[in-house]
Amino acid sequence: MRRENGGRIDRSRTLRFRFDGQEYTGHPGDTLASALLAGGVRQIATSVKLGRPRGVFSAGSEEPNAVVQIEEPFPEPMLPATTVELYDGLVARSLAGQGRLATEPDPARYDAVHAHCDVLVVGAGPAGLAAARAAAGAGARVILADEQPEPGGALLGSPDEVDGVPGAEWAAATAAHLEGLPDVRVLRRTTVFGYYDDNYLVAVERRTNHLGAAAPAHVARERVWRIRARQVVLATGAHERPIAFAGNDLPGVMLAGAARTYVHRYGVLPGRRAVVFTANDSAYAAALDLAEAGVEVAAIVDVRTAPGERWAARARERGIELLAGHVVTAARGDGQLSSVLVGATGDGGRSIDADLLLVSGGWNPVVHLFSQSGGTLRYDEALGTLVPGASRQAVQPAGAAGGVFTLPGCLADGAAAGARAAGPHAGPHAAEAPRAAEPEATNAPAYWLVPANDYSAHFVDLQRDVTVADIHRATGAGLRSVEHVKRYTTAGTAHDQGKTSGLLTSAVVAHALGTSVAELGTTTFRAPYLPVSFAALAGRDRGALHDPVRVTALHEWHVAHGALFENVGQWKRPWYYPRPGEDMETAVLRECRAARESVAAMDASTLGKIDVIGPDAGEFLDRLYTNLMSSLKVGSVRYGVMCRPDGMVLDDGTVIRLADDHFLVTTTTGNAAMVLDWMEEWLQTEWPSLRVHCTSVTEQWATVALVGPRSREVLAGLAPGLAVSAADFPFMTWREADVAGIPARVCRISFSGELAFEINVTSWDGLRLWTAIMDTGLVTPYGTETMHVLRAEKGYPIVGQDTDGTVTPHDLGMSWVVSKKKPDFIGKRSFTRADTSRADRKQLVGLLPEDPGFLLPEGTHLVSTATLPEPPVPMLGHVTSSYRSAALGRTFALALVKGGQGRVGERLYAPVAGTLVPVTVTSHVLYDPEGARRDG
Amino acid sequence: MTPRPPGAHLPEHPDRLWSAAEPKAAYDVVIVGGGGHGLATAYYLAKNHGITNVAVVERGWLAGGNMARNTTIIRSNYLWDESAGIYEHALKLWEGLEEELGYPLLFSQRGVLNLAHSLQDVRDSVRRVEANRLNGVDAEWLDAAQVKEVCPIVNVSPDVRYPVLGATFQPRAGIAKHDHVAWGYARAAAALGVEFIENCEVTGLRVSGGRVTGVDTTRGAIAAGRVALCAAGHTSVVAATAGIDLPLQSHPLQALVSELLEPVHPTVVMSNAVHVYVSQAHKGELVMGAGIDAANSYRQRGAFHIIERQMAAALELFPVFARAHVLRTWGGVVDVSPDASPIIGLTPVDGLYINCGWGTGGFKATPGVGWCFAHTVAHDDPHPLAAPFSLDRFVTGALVDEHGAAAVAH
Amino acid sequence: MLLIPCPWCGPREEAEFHYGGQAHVAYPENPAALSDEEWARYLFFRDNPKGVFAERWSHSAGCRRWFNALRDTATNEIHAVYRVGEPRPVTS
Amino acid sequence: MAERRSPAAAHADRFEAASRGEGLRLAELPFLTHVNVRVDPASPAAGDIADVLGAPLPEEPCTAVTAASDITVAWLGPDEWLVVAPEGYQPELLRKALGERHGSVVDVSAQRTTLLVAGPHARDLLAHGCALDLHPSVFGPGRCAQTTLARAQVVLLPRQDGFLVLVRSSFAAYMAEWLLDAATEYVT
Repeated sequence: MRRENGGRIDRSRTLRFRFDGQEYTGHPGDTLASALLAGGVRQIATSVKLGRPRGVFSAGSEEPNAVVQIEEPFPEPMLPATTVELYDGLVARSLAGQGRLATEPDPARYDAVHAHCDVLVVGAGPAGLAAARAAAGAGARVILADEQPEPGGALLGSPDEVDGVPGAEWAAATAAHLEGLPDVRVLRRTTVFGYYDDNYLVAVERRTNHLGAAAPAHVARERVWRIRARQVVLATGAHERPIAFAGNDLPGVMLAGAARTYVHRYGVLPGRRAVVFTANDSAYAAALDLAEAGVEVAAIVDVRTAPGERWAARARERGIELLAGHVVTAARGDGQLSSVLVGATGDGGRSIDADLLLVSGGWNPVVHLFSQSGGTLRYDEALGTLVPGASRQAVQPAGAAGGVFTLPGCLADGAAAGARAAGPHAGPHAAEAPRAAEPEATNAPAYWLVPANDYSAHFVDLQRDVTVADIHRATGAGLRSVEHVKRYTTAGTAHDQGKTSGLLTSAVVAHALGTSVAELGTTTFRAPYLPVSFAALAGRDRGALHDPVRVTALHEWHVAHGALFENVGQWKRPWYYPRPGEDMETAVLRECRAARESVAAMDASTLGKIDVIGPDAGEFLDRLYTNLMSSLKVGSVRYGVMCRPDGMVLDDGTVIRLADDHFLVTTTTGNAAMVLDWMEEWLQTEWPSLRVHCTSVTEQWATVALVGPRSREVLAGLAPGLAVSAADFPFMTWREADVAGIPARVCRISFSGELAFEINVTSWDGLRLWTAIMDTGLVTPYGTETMHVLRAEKGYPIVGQDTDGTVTPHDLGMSWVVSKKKPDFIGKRSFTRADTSRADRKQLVGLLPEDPGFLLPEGTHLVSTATLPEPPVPMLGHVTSSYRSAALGRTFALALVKGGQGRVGERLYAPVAGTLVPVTVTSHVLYDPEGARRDG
Repeated sequence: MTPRPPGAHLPEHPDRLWSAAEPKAAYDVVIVGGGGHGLATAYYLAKNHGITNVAVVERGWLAGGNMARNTTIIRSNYLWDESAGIYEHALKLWEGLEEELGYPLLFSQRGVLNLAHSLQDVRDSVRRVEANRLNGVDAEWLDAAQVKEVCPIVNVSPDVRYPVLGATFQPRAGIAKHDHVAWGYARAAAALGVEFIENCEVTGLRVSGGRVTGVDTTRGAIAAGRVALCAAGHTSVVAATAGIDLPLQSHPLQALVSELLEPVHPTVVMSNAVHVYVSQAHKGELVMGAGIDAANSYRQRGAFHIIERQMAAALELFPVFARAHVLRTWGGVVDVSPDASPIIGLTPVDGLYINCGWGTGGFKATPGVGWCFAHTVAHDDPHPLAAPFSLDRFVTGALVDEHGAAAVAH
Repeated sequence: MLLIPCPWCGPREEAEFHYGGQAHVAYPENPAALSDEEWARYLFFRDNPKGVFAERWSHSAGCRRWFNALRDTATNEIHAVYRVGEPRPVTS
Repeated sequence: MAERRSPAAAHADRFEAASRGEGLRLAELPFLTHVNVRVDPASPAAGDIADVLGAPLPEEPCTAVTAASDITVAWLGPDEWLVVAPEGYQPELLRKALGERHGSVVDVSAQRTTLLVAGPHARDLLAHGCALDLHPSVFGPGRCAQTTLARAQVVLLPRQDGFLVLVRSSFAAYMAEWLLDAATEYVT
């Protein structure tokens, strides 16, 4: 039922939409709820448990009833129709409790922004606008966030004036003034939904929802604002409180203030003949406004025997019957309200025909954010509600959020809060408040529940279908905590999170237990204040931007040459380079053969590299590594292992000595950052007297491993100035040379057992070097899989694959890397603990399946018996690495096996897919155990 | 046709649960902490060992700590023999628990998928599956296509940042309704004579001559022959009053829930690599968890960036969740031990027993812990399944390092 | 998201920092001289108070300096930060 | 022989396209010289290095100074600085200034690359992923910060017209993609 005129809607434009298959129209400025009410739709949803019809109950985000499913332009579950701005082409339907997700991916864009301010004002009602104006006037950087499309808050739903102009006009002018200031940001359609430590607040801005299908694709649909505020003013207003009586869930029963909003803001009459049921003065304004707008107000039913004098007089002047000291005992109707039973107390009474019943049990300040901030709440007996108590952060409530319920009061309170928040900036003029008419309100005691014999239709939580009777059942079952009652009945757990029902629930429980709300308390206010979409919170951290993709300087070449990639931490590493028609096995066997028989190259740039510089660098490394590093000669390279203090392997790599006071440490790809942090931690917190500096140079250098018997020949060709013979350039040394005309550091190290060189050039030159190597036409590129095979054939473990945080260097058969000379190093003390020194620890061994063609799955366990006993089966260990070896002409594996080093030659069994595969334990070094090949 | 209202088929709670008790002067056993573990321990003390003069002392409301805050996932597919032993014992008890307690627990064995996103994840997963099988725990390794069959909404496309390479699947795993479980134990224990004292915070342990004699509480002193700690995140604080240090750190762990949605997600999916775990509860809400906050804290609330990260991970795996809404977030305080495994057993103080360090694994272990811890308390001797989790493993080095298998052992 | 006052860089978001657990736990002078129990205490046992806690942080995404903080673990309020080597401040 | 290649070279065209409007300028400034200097600021060595640079090593945290010849010295830590100099600057000069004394001078020119984010929307763009207060009153020329931008660690150097974003080379492609994506609303 649309009024002839009035409201803040644009009647010059008509919007078409569908609801439950029916076509309707509305105007810009409507919500789905106001347009449906204008279209005469009373039932918007069906209740979740009892299947009862439900209508529009409120005019805001506290709506418990009118929750709808959006179907077009894109499905979105469970939105209160009172918060859905109308747009052309909207298709929605009523819900019965469960929403529906789209089956297609959401095409919309979402993003997030960080913002900082001196004063964040939450809510652009009268208090919030006054606060923002005062703070900005004092020179503060201000953010004003409001969930509505236009500022004004309660002013939009009333005819009240501020500074002599209609409130909505004043609000618009004030917002425009604020927006003109350089350091003020006014955020519309923005709900602050979380208040975290250190005045960190998060808000969601709905930027294009209201445009429907016309929303531009490149604009983020929703934006999360991450706001760090020096001071916060919470001008979040108040929610009107329902009263529990029989049938209070019928469509047509509505909060009084909401009805007033529909009339003023949307130009909609929510009914034709109304009864007003109130426990305070505020509903009188609603009654008078509705009457003024043409609604027949049959009666005001006021639970108080002595309503406010002036309001009562005005109602009588208007010809509205006033039933003081009365209550509504029941709302009746078939599918929607048709009559109201009114009595002096309890059940029964006189029936009044009505299609609209306005209810006001008083007002609850919106204290959610204040509570989230860590502030305490105090039950105010006079107001019958919770109000903010002591704050724990730099926050203050203003206006109705702080229990101030008059317009002049809110304006003054807001202005004062804004000025206080601006702090030292505040000038003398800042606190001057906007002016409005004096209030005419009296305090009213809380009124929650109309007494009755049967409470089975007194709804407390409309959305969860929880009645007073349900609560009585919970207390009857022995429950005494409101949290238990909540869980027993599910009250307060619905989409609205109990915004209108929470305190009512506490009141009913308190009543049932003969205690007070103050005594009993309420459930916790948890973030988010309003439901927030997953997509908004995920923002742009999706797909390729979900986590950084780290690539080397050679990456483009690998892509262009058909490499398949393996994720190693954040890095993309070439896994193998299949030629046309090759599967992985074939490609890897070919790459391995090239490395063993000819020459192959791998991009090893991802290895972590750390410059360790200073006179005490050697001593420092001696403490970190299990072996001795200080004895390393300049020009030489040494392999090392680091352990955690508990003795377990942390990382491994090579250390090269560039100068007396200068080492270059390499780490595994995945541990580069961790090892640098590890070094800094020890240096800074334990050994500050050591004169050492560590600098990451991981990406300063591109590294190419050139591997194979012909690698010397290739290097000699590229580096004519470098003496490459085994005598001139021995194993575990390094040289500086120009390679392919590029200044390079070349190390003779090998992770394959073959003759090999590691060539380092600046990452700018990496692609040049690699291209030059490939241009020789001799060199086969290989990836991580081949690298794994080659090193496994040699028994070299990979930290993280052959170790899992429970493995010592001794377990890996690397006692040789553990110094016996050094008095201490990180981890040493742990080796002698009872469990760490056991002889039957799991140790790294090689395994040869008796069928040389059988590839053991990695992760397979080992048992000692040829048949499986009943579970639990004693397990001896597991396969950590398993490959087909071109060099060995068979499959092989590495495994961690209990007492493995003493089991060489033993036959064990690997349960694989229901059969027991016999394997022989061998040394973990299977290829060239004499090390004959490393000199080429 | 009106669709069947969600949740309408769900059973109601019984009309009678338990009565709040006033503390008596003395009990044979005082259990500190009225969460799931405390309640289950009380029940099995009474049921299995005939010890009924028992008080469960709870600082807030019964089962209002981590029991009320977890994501209700139940599984037993742990890597190490010791873990598999106690979690599988728990799972077997879960399978008969509704009948045992006479309470509808909404225990739903819908299976759990633990996703693998890297080649090392795959190795670790196969290792765990094979170990599970040999330990008598049901487990399968599924490739990406099979993952899609079990849970069609998982995005197994290779285009995502960390593609799904496969998953372990434990069909017998599932979820249960946490409040129902707690109340089921409470009701059954109450029927056997156990008393529940709520709003009663233990402020100190009374020790005399190396033996525990009772507890001091905000409602007065209570004498006790034995005291069993089941205080989860607050264990360190309580134990410290008896001079006992524990290798525990308490951290906030967050979870969240969406609005009610039509069924889309038939199982439980967990991913350590992209850090999210999610199931769809009986009424239709998505229940999700993520990582723990790095810093110690007793605030039952975590940092928001962890939630944002969790949502990004969720949408990587489940693009259809984009327009679902986060309805409510909350946090619990989990006590984490150095090897991410629990600590159960005797203490240097006679008659004082600890059960802590469950980290993120506490809910699923509830029946198993209750069973084994009750045995430990009753016999003053660790139950064999609890024995590997003794405090002295930190001295010998015989850790049960579930970190090795999963950075977060949910 | 805490706002942690790095003693060098000033207040920064928690996500820029790496948590280092309890402060003032020195690496033993001579680990070899410790019993297994004593060594286990160093390895694994850390205070876990509900209240003020002296703990270590590293501004890992900033200046990479380690420092100490006194934070109340019940409220997350940081009472003081101080550099490595400085004594624990006295707070009321 | 192929040319040397800067880490964001592949994004040059898209940076240029994004810079065509009024709102933003994105570009890689390739091959700048970056030198990491570690030295006790109170030591004579620090003074000698400052002499070579023509500017003092700034001791106030999170500040940067600009010396002649377009050299910026940014504070990274209490004993750590990053010298950003034009292409071809010789880190050896600084190493010589340090001499045998305790400290370190490490050429890290290829460790990071330098991205220019300038124009009226530069601050808006970075605010999508940087939690620092980038308001000119707080973070203007003369300041510097090591922080995170999106999910990468960066060194930020504000300029009159925008910012220099120094990002690790392996993250350069990610950073470029992130910036271009963040720029969506500012370039169309």
